[in-house]
Amino acid sequence: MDIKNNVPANKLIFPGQIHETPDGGFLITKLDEVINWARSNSLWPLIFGTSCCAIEMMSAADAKYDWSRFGFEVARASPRQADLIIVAGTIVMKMAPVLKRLYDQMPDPKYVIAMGACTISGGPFFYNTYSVVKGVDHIIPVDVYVPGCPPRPEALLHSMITLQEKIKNEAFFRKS
Amino acid sequence: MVITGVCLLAFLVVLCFFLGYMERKVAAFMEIRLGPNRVGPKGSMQIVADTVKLLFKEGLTPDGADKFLFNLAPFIVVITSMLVVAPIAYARDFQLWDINIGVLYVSSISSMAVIGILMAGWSSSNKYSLIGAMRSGAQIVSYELSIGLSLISIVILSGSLQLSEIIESQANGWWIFKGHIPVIISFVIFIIASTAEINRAPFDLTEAEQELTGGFHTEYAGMKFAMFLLSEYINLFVVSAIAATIFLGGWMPFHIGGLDAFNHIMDYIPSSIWFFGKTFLIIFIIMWFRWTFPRLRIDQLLNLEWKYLLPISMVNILLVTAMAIMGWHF
Amino acid sequence: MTNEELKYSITELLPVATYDESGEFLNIIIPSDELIPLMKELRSKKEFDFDYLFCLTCIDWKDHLMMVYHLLSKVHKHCIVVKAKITDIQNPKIESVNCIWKTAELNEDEVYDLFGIRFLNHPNLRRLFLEEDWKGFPLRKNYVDENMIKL
Amino acid sequence: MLLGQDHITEEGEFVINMGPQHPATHGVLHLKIGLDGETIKKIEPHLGYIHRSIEKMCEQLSYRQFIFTTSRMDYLSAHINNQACVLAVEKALQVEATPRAKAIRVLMAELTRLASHQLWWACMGLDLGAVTPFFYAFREREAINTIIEETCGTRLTQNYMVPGGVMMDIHPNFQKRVKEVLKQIKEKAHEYDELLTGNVIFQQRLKGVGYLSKEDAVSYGCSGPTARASGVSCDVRKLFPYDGYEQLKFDEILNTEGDSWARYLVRLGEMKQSISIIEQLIDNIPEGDFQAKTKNVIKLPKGDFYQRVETARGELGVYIVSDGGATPYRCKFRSPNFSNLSAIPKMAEGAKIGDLVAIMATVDLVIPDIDR
Repeated sequence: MDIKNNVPANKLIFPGQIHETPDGGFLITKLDEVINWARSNSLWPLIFGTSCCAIEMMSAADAKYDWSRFGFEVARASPRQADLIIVAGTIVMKMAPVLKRLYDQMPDPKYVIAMGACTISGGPFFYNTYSVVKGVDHIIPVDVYVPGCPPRPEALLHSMITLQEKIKNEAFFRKS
Repeated sequence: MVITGVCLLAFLVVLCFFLGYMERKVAAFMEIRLGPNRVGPKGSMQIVADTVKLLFKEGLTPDGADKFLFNLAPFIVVITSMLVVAPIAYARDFQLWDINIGVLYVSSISSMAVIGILMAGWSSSNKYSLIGAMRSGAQIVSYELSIGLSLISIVILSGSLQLSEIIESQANGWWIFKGHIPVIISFVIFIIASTAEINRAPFDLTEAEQELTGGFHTEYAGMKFAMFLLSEYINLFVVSAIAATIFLGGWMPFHIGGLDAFNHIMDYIPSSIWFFGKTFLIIFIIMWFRWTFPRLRIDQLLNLEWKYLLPISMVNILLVTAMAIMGWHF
Repeated sequence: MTNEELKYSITELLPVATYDESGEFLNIIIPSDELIPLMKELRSKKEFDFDYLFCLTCIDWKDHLMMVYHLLSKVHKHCIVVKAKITDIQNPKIESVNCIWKTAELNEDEVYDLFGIRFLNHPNLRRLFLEEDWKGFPLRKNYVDENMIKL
Repeated sequence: MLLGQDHITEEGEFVINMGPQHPATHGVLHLKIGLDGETIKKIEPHLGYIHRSIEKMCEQLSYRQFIFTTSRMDYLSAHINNQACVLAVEKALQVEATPRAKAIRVLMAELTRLASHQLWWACMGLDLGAVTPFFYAFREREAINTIIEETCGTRLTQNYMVPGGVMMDIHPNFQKRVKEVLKQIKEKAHEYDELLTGNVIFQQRLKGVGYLSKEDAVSYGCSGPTARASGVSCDVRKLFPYDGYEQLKFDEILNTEGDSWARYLVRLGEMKQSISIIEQLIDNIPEGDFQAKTKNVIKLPKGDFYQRVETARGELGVYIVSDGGATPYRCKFRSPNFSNLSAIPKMAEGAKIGDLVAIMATVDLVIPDIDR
């Protein structure tokens, strides 16, 4: 909205033309806020863990770290009912199509957290391996990366709160 | 009539919000943790957030599914569970529909839920859903018998199928106290069987997460899935309300026959508090089951019904009948 | 039985076997076609009674492949290592020991997957870890994978 | 095509795929199950969904480096896996760890075993539909993890052991904290019994389910609690003692029933034994160095070396073939779960789907250890 006002008409930064984006107005903005509030506070993760990080994910669910405080505890076994897939653990070539399929089976909107070094880049299994996918973002788009091998449960909680922040800035009815 | 109906629906939805919140808090209490406490005061808006999210989630229908049945099933499940709410008496002189065959109505309508579940499982064209639906068919059909028989024991004692008359018959004491051991047995059987009837743990084989990922609702997403959750909580409320009405006197305060002064004091507590107090006590007990017990296996589940609950309730009916004829109850 | 006694008894059974006693276990090195008769004896004879195959693997020595079977007797508490030498590395094959120890079934699947040794009379030989269309056998020394990032 | 042929599907058979993503498989195991109604006719395991080529990697890593890969195999007994590697290297080098290092290793291994069994108990309940035990077991597991973290710096994949000893000395608080945790575990033991062990439904779900005979257990190469529940004496700590286990007093828990209930009891018994081992050692950690002197670049002599240890799930074997260089020529890990998994089709024959979940829970598979 503001870009066009600040940039002189003859000096557009992009080669193409910038279209005027319609402002949502009060009602739609408020509705957007409500939806984003609901979505960010109700992230149901898919029960999906391939290796060590899954144990730390379980730790995040336990009484000490207790992700139920944020409403994350409704872990769904079926991808149809999940909003969030926490890729906890190494993804190998054979698993990649399965993960893609799981992601495709999830209804929109869907979010991905890449948990641990293996999912970010292959991690400890980056060199000299023939079967490891070097980064889960080769397969599915990732919203939040959590480094660590494995990350502590606090780090996972932090990543989920970061994801909440991200969702709160999304636009559902407005076009941003 | 329309206004009443809308009010009732709104009440049910709010009730389900509360039950969902209660379930998560009870679970947290059992599991030595905190439970939702970030969204709204003490986490009370958590369920609202979940519902709004599910409303705006993509409600996809799988490609291989039978689209008509797939979309119809959640409505049938919700409608049947909402129909059962109609004859419940919430307080003194506050009953929407005092049908004269109330008990019969409740038990017949509630057994229709199995159709919706079977429909959901079959039309999903998912093997897990199908197994879940088959299990649910076997389970609900079997446990229907015990529920019916345990309700009949009170029908025999009170001599009426009408819920308001059953409540009135408990003016000098609730049936669970008046009816000696046979009614207590009926009550226990009713609680067990109705837990199975509404597919809650330890009888949640139809949606056994560790075995069938989601059972009959594996393929459901968004609002359609929310309707299954809605019907689950309505069912939970309904069976608890029925148990409270039939065995614990519904809105009837705690009376002891003959002690008029005591009864009079009890009458000062509003009848709706009596009703909801009893109902939520039973709801809490059913939730307590869920978060404590492991799940049964399918053959054990059917054995429990056909080899234990059914014969016991049949013998129990005999006892109750004898008791009613001889006038042994208070 | 001690290693010496084992060696003595096995020499009687199979004169072609050679031995290596440098390690902790007695290693018996045999040609691959002698495997099944020897293994059957080792399993069934009362004085051996090797009932526990606790490790089955293969080593690629570039010019030949070596199947390694670690055996233990739960009764006599003695261990032995049988190594079967497969000289044909282009088309390696060996008899399956699945009929003697059931644990061999999955282990041999694994060896087939990673080394490409075909096991004869195996009930269900398949690629266990990798996809069916995977090219090459990764644990072979001559395996090249252009996607692999070398350290 | 003969190879990779589908051996399980017959005409008209109801086949379901359990996994790769399924809550009961504890990871990414894929079981193809042929069903007759609810009864299982055949099971065919499909593996490799977490095959990370660890054995290939080890061929490029030095003898100090390759230890870390094993922490990621059976991540629940990471210490014990590391112990197997360093023991194999020590055996080849003919170096012996210092007495203090040995005691620390055993303590860490037993703490890991305790934590691992607690996680198993947690998942056991979860698999059978009881959610609450999960939280009770994790309470103690977190306490143990905190202790391990204090000394090793990580909660899960410790990589604490090095050839010749351990990487650093224990934290000054170590002994105090361990005693506190042991006290806590003992005090809370009755909750475990009340929640699951004494529950009628739970017992009914396990008794007589997943029977494995002694002969089959041996033939399938089972080890650990799975085999011991069938009456096979196979505790490596007793049969082939290492790191001073021969001086400690503990029992090998055996049960001859062979069903899931026996496996459950064996594991519960092992937790008690682990506590007793830790109690014997915690006040008797010898003074001295925590690491024996080894060369910076370790080169093993030519030959092959096999070292086995008892992890929480059974016998882990590390088989190193050395050609005299600084890296292993071939490195094979004999994983306990791999063999235990191969017995599952046998155990689950004729059982129900719910039984299969119970069987997998009692065998306690860790999938990355199977796939490596």
